[in-house]
Amino acid sequence: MPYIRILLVDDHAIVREGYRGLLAKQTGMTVVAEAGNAEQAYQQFKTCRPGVVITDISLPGSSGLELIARIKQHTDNAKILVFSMHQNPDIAVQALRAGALGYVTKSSEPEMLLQAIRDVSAGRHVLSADIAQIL
Amino acid sequence: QLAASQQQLLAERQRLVTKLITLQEAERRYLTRELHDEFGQCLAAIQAISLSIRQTAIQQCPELISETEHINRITGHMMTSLRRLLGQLRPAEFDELGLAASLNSLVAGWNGRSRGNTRFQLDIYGDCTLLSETQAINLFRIAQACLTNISKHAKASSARIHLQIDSDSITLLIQDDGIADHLPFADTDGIGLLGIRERATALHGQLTMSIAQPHGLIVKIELPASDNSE
Amino acid sequence: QLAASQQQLLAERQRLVTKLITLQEAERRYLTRELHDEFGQCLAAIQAISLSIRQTAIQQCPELISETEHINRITGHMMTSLRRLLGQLRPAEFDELGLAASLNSLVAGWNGRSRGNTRFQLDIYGDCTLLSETQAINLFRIAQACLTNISKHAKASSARIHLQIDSDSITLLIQDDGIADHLPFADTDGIGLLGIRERATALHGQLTMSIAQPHGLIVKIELPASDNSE
Ligand SMILES: Nc1ncnc2c1ncn2[C@@H]1O[C@H](COP(=O)(O)OP(=O)(O)OP(=O)(O)O)[C@@H](O)[C@H]1O
Ligand SMILES: Nc1ncnc2c1ncn2[C@@H]1O[C@H](COP(=O)(O)OP(=O)(O)OP(=O)(O)O)[C@@H](O)[C@H]1O
Ligand SMILES: [K+]
Ligand SMILES: [Mg+2]
Ligand SMILES: [Mg+2]
Ligand SMILES: [Mg+2]
Repeated sequence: MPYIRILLVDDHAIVREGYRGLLAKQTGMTVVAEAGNAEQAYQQFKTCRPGVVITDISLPGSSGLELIARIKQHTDNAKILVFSMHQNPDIAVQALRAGALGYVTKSSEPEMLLQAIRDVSAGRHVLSADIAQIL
Repeated sequence: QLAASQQQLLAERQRLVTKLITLQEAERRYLTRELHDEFGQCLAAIQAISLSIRQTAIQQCPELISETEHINRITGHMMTSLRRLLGQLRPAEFDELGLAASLNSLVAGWNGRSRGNTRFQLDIYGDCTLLSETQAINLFRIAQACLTNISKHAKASSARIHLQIDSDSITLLIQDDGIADHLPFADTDGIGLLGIRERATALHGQLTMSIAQPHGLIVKIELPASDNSE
Repeated sequence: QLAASQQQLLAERQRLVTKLITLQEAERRYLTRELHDEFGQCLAAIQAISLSIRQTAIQQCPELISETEHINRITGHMMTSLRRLLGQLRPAEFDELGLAASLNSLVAGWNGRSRGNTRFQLDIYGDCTLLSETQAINLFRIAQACLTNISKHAKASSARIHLQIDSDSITLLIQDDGIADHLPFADTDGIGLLGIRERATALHGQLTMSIAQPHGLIVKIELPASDNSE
């Protein structure tokens, strides 16, 4: 099975560190790069060409929504999964409109994120249960 | 002379009211940020590590599985409390999505809780992103107080929230078809309407209340587009 | 007639100020409770489980040790944020220990941060537990504002906080030997003193300010012992 190469974007080092360990343990996944803001993330995306970008919405400076649009503009078939505290459906809709394939809230069980990474990597849309329910 | 010193007292009290409102919004904003950005993130991280431990435990040390599940139950519970607190303080996405989306969720929330059977309808004309942060949060609080009043007092079957942002002025109009049939209302010890007036004044705006045909309350707030409040 | 409608506006604004202060204290109290009782307890529980996992891991699965340490770092970090938030909202021990203990920590805090080199001294006569919850929190906020003012404006070498609870009246007196040498103070846009006066009024009490010999400010609040505020 091919490795899913992941770029992890979150301004919270604590979150990145927590998920880095979990992702590293998964067979078939590897975190190839991390970024703490949108600009760094965009640069990392261009150099590393990850298979899946996991991004937060609230980032210092330019937001995750803008990052999604920018990445999609650069690589139309980029696979992006949003991982955010925001439970508001309007945010999820904006993220999907900007080109994200998936939206998972940080209140979801972490298993949900793992499954979502596989789905998005395979080109499938995915929403966490709390968001799907409201939409 | 009495009038003059009264005038001064009046001005001081108004300044105090404006500051109290401003400080409270600042406190809520700060708390929301801390809870949303700090606590929420940390809980997510703990959940991830706990799952990671569980995965290893399943392979190598099954007796630890139940303890990792226990951690998960606790973090889940904290996440629920956190969301509840955030909802009470300030729309979490206010800073990200702004006034329009927050009014949308407010109205959706009241239409969802259809207990009172009032249907709320929201129309926004113009670009909410032109508003200052102070204008935006105060207009939101005013709408919040009016919707609460409608569901609490009006027995209305429908209500309309109309926000219009023009180049020189901003108008928020909230109208219901409920039982209100004359003004002023009898004195209560409520502070919803007083707060609305003071927020309008703080934004250098005007509050007008009137009775709809055949009955119901119309609350209208008009502000200058430029925000000269501190 | 102008005076009459002004009179009414004045009364309304005062009611609003009192309510705003009361509601804010209630909101803070609620948040403090939630954060302290809910979050604090949950974090403690997570720490305990994580320690238990570590103990098993040391014996049976050493590769998990670092992950339990990671959970501990995060809960430790959350505990610190939580304490900071609680400290900003309301003295943590206010409900448990009451006014006397909270004033003690307040004064100890300022004496610790001896940056300004003012020595604060606290004397309490009588039984603080006779005060109502509203009297207690408002007297605390008044003292807090006065001490902040002294450290910010007075350049005093010493200050005294004197609280006396008699059977029919309560007196809080705060005196410094700083630079204040005449009253009224020039207008500022601060709200500390306005807030103090409004809190005193809300408690049906009196605020008197005067100049000490040879200089310094004396703030005196006198309340009736029975609390007739809502
Ligand atoms: N939309 C409405 N329809 C009918 N009556 C209303 C409406 N809005 C306000 N009122 C009347 O005006 C009074 C004052 O409203 P206000 O919001 O100031 O206080 P409250 O709602 O009673 O209390 P609080 O807002 O402080 O919780 C209400 O008690 C009610 O009698
Ligand atoms: N103990 C004091 N000694 C000397 N001057 C004082 C003292 N307390 C207050 N003042 C003067 O009175 C003014 C008003 O105080 P007040 O607490 O109302 O506002 P502030 O401290 O300037 O601002 P805020 O309290 O809103 O942060 C101060 O700016 C200061 O000039
Ligand atoms: K791996
Ligand atoms: Mg973030
Ligand atoms: Mg009301
Ligand atoms: Mg002050």
